[in-house]
Amino acid sequence: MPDGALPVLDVRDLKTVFKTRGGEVHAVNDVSFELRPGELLGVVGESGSGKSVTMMSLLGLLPSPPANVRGGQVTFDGRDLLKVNPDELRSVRGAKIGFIFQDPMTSLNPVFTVGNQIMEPLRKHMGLNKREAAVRAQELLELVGIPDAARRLLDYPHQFSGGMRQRVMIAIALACDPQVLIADEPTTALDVTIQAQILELMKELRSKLGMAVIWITHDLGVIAGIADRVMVMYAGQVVEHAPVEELFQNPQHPYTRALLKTIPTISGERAARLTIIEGQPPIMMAPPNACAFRDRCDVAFERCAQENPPRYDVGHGHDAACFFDARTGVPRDV
Amino acid sequence: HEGERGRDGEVKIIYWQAPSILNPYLSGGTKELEAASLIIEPLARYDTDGNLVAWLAEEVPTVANGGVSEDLKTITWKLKPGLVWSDGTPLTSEDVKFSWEYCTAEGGGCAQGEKYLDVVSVDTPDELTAVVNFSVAKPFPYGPFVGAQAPIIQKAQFADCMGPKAPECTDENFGPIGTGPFVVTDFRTNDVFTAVANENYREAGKPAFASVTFKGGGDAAAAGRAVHETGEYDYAWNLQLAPDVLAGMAEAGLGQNVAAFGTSVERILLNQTNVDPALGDQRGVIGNPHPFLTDKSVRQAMSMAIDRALLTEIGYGEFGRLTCNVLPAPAIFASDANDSCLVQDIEGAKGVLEAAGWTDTDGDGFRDKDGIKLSVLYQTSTNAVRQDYQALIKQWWEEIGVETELRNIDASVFFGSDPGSPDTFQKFFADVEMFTNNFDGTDPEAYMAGWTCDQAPQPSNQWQGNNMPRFCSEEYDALRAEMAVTGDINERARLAKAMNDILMQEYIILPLTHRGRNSAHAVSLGGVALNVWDSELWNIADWYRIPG
Amino acid sequence: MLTYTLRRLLLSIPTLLFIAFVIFMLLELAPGDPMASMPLTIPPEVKEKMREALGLGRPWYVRFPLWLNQFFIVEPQYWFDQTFGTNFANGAQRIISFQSRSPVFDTIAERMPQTLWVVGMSYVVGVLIALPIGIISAYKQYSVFDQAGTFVSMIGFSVPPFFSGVLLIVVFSVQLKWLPSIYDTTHVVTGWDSFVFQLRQMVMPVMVLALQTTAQVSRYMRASMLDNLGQDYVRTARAKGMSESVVVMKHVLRNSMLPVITVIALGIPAIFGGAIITEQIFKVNGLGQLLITALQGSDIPMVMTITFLLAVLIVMMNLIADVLYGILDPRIRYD
Amino acid sequence: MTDLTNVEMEVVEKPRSQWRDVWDQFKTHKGAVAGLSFLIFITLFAAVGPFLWDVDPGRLDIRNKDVRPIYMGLFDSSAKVSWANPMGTDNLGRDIMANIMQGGRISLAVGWTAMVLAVVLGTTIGVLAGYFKRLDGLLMRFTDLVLALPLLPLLLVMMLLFRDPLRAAFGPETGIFLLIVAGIGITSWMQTARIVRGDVMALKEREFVLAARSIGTPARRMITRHLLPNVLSPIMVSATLGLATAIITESALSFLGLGFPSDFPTWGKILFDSVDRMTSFPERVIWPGLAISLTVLAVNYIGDGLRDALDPRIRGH
Amino acid sequence: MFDGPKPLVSVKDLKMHFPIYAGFFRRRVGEVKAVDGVSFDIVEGETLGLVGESGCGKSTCGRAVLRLYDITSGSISIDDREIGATPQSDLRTMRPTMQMVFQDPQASLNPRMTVEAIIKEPLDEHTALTEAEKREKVGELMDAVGLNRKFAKRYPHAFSGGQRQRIGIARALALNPKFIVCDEPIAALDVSIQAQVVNLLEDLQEKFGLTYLFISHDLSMVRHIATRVAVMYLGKVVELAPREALYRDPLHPYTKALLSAVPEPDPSLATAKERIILQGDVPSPSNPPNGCNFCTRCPSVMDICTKVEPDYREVQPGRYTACHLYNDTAG
Ligand SMILES: Nc1ncnc2c1ncn2[C@@H]1O[C@H](COP(=O)(O)OP(=O)(O)OP(=O)(O)O)[C@@H](O)[C@H]1O
Ligand SMILES: Nc1ncnc2c1ncn2[C@@H]1O[C@H](COP(=O)(O)OP(=O)(O)OP(=O)(O)O)[C@@H](O)[C@H]1O
Ligand SMILES: [Mg+2]
Ligand SMILES: [Mg+2]
Repeated sequence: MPDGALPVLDVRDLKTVFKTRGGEVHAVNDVSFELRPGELLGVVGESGSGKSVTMMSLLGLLPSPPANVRGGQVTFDGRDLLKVNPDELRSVRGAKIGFIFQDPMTSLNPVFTVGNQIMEPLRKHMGLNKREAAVRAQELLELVGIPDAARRLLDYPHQFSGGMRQRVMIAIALACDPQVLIADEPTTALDVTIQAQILELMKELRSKLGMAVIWITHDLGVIAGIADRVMVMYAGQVVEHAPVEELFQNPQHPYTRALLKTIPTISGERAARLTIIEGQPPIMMAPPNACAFRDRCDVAFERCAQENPPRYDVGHGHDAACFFDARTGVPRDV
Repeated sequence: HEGERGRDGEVKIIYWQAPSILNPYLSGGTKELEAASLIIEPLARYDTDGNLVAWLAEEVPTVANGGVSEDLKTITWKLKPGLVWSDGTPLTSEDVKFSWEYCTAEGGGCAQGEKYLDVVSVDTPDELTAVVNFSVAKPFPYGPFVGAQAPIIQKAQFADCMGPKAPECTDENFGPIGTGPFVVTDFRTNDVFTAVANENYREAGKPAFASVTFKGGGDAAAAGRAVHETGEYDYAWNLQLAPDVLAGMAEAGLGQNVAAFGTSVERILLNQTNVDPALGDQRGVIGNPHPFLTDKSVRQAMSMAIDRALLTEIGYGEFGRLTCNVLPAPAIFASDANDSCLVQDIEGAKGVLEAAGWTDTDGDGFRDKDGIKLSVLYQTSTNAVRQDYQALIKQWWEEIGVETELRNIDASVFFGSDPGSPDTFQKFFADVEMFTNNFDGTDPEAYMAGWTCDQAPQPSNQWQGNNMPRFCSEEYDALRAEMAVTGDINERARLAKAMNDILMQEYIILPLTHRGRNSAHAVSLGGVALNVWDSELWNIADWYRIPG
Repeated sequence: MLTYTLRRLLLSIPTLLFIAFVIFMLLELAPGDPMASMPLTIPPEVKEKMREALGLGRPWYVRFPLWLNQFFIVEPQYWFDQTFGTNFANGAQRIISFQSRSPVFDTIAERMPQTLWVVGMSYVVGVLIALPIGIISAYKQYSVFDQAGTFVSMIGFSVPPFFSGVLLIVVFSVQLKWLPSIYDTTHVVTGWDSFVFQLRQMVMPVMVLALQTTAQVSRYMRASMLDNLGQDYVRTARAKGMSESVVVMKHVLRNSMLPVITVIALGIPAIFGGAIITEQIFKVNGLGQLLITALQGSDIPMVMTITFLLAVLIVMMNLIADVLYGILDPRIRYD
Repeated sequence: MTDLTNVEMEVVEKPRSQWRDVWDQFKTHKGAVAGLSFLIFITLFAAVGPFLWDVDPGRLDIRNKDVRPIYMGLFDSSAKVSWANPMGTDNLGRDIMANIMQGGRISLAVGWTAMVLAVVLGTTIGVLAGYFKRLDGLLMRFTDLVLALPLLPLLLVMMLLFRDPLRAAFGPETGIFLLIVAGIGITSWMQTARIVRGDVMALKEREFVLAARSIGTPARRMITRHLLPNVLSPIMVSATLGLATAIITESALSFLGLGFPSDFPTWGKILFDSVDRMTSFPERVIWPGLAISLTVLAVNYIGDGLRDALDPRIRGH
Repeated sequence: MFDGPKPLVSVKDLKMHFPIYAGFFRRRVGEVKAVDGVSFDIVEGETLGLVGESGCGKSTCGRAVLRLYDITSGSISIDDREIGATPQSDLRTMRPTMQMVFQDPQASLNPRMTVEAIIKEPLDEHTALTEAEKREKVGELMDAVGLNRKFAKRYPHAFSGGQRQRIGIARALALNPKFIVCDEPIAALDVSIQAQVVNLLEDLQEKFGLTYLFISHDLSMVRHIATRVAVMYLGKVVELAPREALYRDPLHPYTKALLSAVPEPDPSLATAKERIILQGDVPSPSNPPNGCNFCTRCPSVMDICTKVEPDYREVQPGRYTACHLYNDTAG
């Protein structure tokens, strides 16, 4: 792992709120992380924990209103993406940072051909003419493993199966050789056999193209197979962050631990009964001034209700936002 | 206003009802007659005073000048020599004869058939002479070939369009060749037509205008606006608008209103038969008398309650005159025996009803007697002025204790004679109805004949006939019979007046307003002489542009 | 797609025949009389003769097949004869108007230019104004523009043309004398000046009619845009770095137009028949005025033919809307 | 925790009725509230107004004709104004205020009834066509047919066939009212039917309909319970447009001479009758014109507000 | 075939073909063979897992078994009643015995009905209880599925996914069914919630003696809940076996690939595991390949596979599969 290298993307204290009728939803609260060249950062967390919002905030993709990026900085290429003008931001989107969305069924425009949609960023960012763009689009489709690419360029999204559509999305994201690829649950909507195909493809492409990837999912199995480092989010905050083996072997945050326990495995022991995390995720209507997980936590104590825990470094590039030290089994003092 | 033909450029005429055809024999509508009068002409026509003037004929034949035979059975017309059609061919008595043949041909559906009634033959002793033979003595022999309704059409053009083939001759019907001042260049049915000056027109230097645009459609207000306020048009026909509206338009100063009075009378008819729907197919049949309108005092009271002066002022202003006759003109036919109607007398009306025993016994505000309530259904066609009349009259009648329900019916239904429709003015399935009627030309015989008993629309005659009130009076019928055989004009006038007085004094017909025809022309248009006895455009050849 | 279209075409034949029958019976029952516009001075016997000459006496089961024959066989033959100089029609009786005694189709053809110029143009103008209003209203939802758009379009929708038309005339023709109040149907465009005149005489009727179209279409456009602006593919386009104009005008617009095109297509028959009042006010004398004068004159062949043509237009537009939808939306397959 | 709170906890959470929620949501829509206020005002004006302003709208007072509205007195001292006729009088001296009130009664009644008729017809046909595949073709052809029917001859025929029986049964006013309402209603349901049909077809594929089928819900309740509530919002849109169209169609009928008898003022007819004198008496077109436009606008906003308020997803908690 | 207790549900050669209409006169030109000859039994009290890729016909199968569709052919008997050909109207009386829990808890709840109304609907349809009794029963059901009774008047949108699925389950339970088809009841839920629902289903099964047909594409979850598992591919069951046997030793190549594709939430295992990556996509059910349906993607395809359709046979006691690989050994 190129640990010492300068991060390509450095996110500090990102804060995003949504203004809704019922009040402000604090969807992302002081999220910080960095992405190093060539690595794959996995982001896990349950639904609504702010994974997608975090990533979309980086590129200003949230509809505003209601979204409002309140603060923080996102350093990419020496610039703060939150401050650059819209045109500059657009020259980053799609060109230097590629984005793959969760639902391949709806993320492609149904009325344009697949080729057209792949060629769009090529023509805009790389200044290719129609012919060159078409050639490159065909290469891209071949790259993501779609047979008969030249002909399929002329097809419409609905003529593709779900897995193929997701490959098209990947091709679009890769079109301009981005330095960073953000994949927001790219396989959640797919079958396991297709998911396996995509994961395989991703591994291959990464070794070929060498870009840095952020991979959002809530499937720990996927993370285990693909990520270098993992970031666990809960209620708009990063609660734990560690290299992948470290996280699975040595989970620090009670949420991570619970999560690892709830999922049944296909090869391990079959539990008589699944462990569950009681309760519901919190509604993030106020900025956190206490641990968001405390109501569902089995080790919570008074302090958890009074302060929001910072991210404590536990060594090995591992940190966790919990007042309770899992290794020692006692609350931290400081 | 002398000079060469066509010197004044274009004249623009707007009729808010568009002509659908230029053959008056196939459509009796005023708009068609008047449009056609630019193109085709009769042998004689009426002037602005209702006098006959020779047109294509040398002179008007009379008994005095020997043109009409002593037995009143033949009339001999002499054409002006040298007349040519607009295509340059000469006009002959053959064309005159043909016009008669055309209109009376079987299956042609000629709208002017009545003009040629009783004509047995037309002889053409020479090129310029046409002799019309009648089967009966005609005290008034000026039906055929006289007036805008019975012009001369060209035999050469229409020879193949006789009878059932008449409707198929679209080109001919849309562009008849004529002797008139203009020649059609483009005719668009129900929309517009354009015509240019007839190079072969008989009078040198006429018409002054080189072309005419005759536009149709819209409504009277828009037509008035186009002449008075925007100046886009030179002449607007028949502006049936409320007087204050017209006056308002005239303030703009571009146009000027002209009016003339003919025989049109807005009248109310009082039904003498019972039209209760419960009667089924016996509705409106003579023999089922109306429950209360057969009572003369009720009819009289209803007449007395009406303020004709106010109605006329509101509805027609200076374009309406007061009248107490259904036959108001020409002057020699106008009776003065009924002038008491001119003043409204609400109290008097109440008194008449009171005296006849019509009192409000149940306190609902309306009079009744023997369980019969004075409650009338008052129908007319849909038209703004008529609805104002209805509103006013309703108010007065209700004041004297006659309940009034108003109904207005679309003109195409009301004036139609579809035997299947209950809403026609002839069926008269209402107690009271109102409309305007008049008669053509100057002779009232046919008009007055409309109120004889046998003219009552009945199921037996498929509801045809003009005696809508179903009025039956032996005295009246006798007068009518006498008139049919009377030739002397003064005697005829006496008879007509007597018949008029019966209708008035029986209060079968309540005349409301003697309506004038009012049109408007641009102040820059000279030579206009509004004529209600014939086509309004009768003298368009004399029109000219006033420079300035 | 082709077979779908053909199948729908075939199916529309019985529908149209049935519609024709219903219209015919409706007119048969309607109380109008073609003689009603004749002066009262024409005596009843003469009117009766005229009525006979029009063929009015015959029962409906004779006249309906006759009309069908004339409409579907004789008229196309005439049309064919005229174009190719053949003689299939062989003098057969065409559909003749009661009022003008001329072939109904000739009159209709005569009315087409002004109908297309004014009514057609107003629709085009109305739609062209409506689309940007709808787009901007949706893109800037709840902005002042959006609110004002709603307000103005509802007012426009609710003002009857007999009022707005006269108001325009009073202002622009009477007071300002800028524009003619009466449409000249004989005007032919030959050069620049006559073109300008044509424009001037079209402005007011077109505006009055366009107001109604704009009001409705912009509402649909707004709703459709709003639906699509929230879709995932919009986010994808933004993530590709596309500019806002491309995102809105290419990606969103194309999708939003799909349902709106249907609305637009289905609105066409309504506007042809529904321009009656406006045509009357400005004396455009197009199809609407033809229909209303025919109705008032109980010109049954004319009314029958025009309403039936409108019915054909309605059925065809339905079909076209569906087919168009299928063509424009790659997801839809009709086979 | 005490027992008491426990007991309270058990009570079903229902301190507020559903309609309270709807109302609360509705209140947040400013346009809707303004619209509702105006609609209430204009309805009261038309319904209750005649009791307070006790002038017979049909009474002619020729001496007091062409009275200008009262505000004219402010900037034109020579104007003929009178407190007895605050909105002025027409060319026959009828009080305009009384006429607008009476006209409002009729116009609103025509608008609402025709709209309800059209919506009921449209919804019924739309739901039937959308739900029962067998009926679809037939009903949609029928819709095409009605779309193709010309309104004018239809009304003429209806007048011919039904006027006398209706007049006999309901009296002249109600009779013609029913005819016109039926005429407008019968010729304006087609759009609603199409939209509803489309939505029902889409809803039919939704899982909750399948869920209802798995329970054994019969077609009738499937429609009333599951489909209708979910097509409420397009119906609402049609309804608001329908009300406007009905009021306007009625005025167009007056233009064509097929409307109410002349002594029956409606907004459309007052407007139409006043157009000729628009320049000299602008108020005569402004009053009815404003009444129509503002009513249409009000109903439109109410429709927007109701649509939001009736949707539990938007209403939230 | 079965030595154990009598099956509660018995499906024989079930076919559900959706017609495709095309051409000039909307003729039926073909059909989507969504379910094409499926047979299985479910014993009272057991859970049969049904797994397979998206679009292979799992939901259709589940719905067809409950006769939510009018099936093309085959026989279905539930609780000793043959319902394969019964008309819909007569099925009404059978509905209480068989119920369904749907995949998408959001979509399967009418957004305009309150929770109480949703759960009460089956009671309205099939019982003659008074309003108060019904309300009480709804309360009990809400307790049973772990929903707070307080929320009875709320609308579905006000609940989280897991809670919504509980509403769906409560509705299914309302009529005391014997047999419930769970059509991917957890697919739309969050991982942390999935376990709650699965545990609930298990509890209810224990409490009420329910029988489940549990449809899912989550193999790990099926492993947890099912007693026997059927694997579907393109409208057909390719393998059916008791849970342990299937996961330990899958027979059919498709089952093998499927199991190997499941990601392991353990990085050490994940890298060690040998994956079988299938090539290509599932063929269209309207135009399945000749021979074995899986022949287009099968890693161990043989000549015969593209020509002859393999029989669905019991190859080991209690284990059924349809694959030519096992024809020799067994036959
Ligand atoms: N447009 C919006 N308006 C209000 N709140 C929003 C909006 N979009 C997202 N949120 C809130 O932001 C929070 C984070 O959402 P986000 O989509 O990032 O979650 P996620 O972790 O990506 O979940 P999932 O796994 O379901 O995709 C959620 O609580 C959501 O309710
Ligand atoms: N009503 C229908 N009409 C036509 N085809 C249908 C219909 N319902 C389903 N199908 C088709 O039947 C096949 C099987 O669908 P089904 O929904 O049963 O799959 P599934 O295995 O449940 O998939 P998923 O995991 O995505 O729910 C699919 O190809 C689908 O397109
Ligand atoms: Mg997300
Ligand atoms: Mg499914």
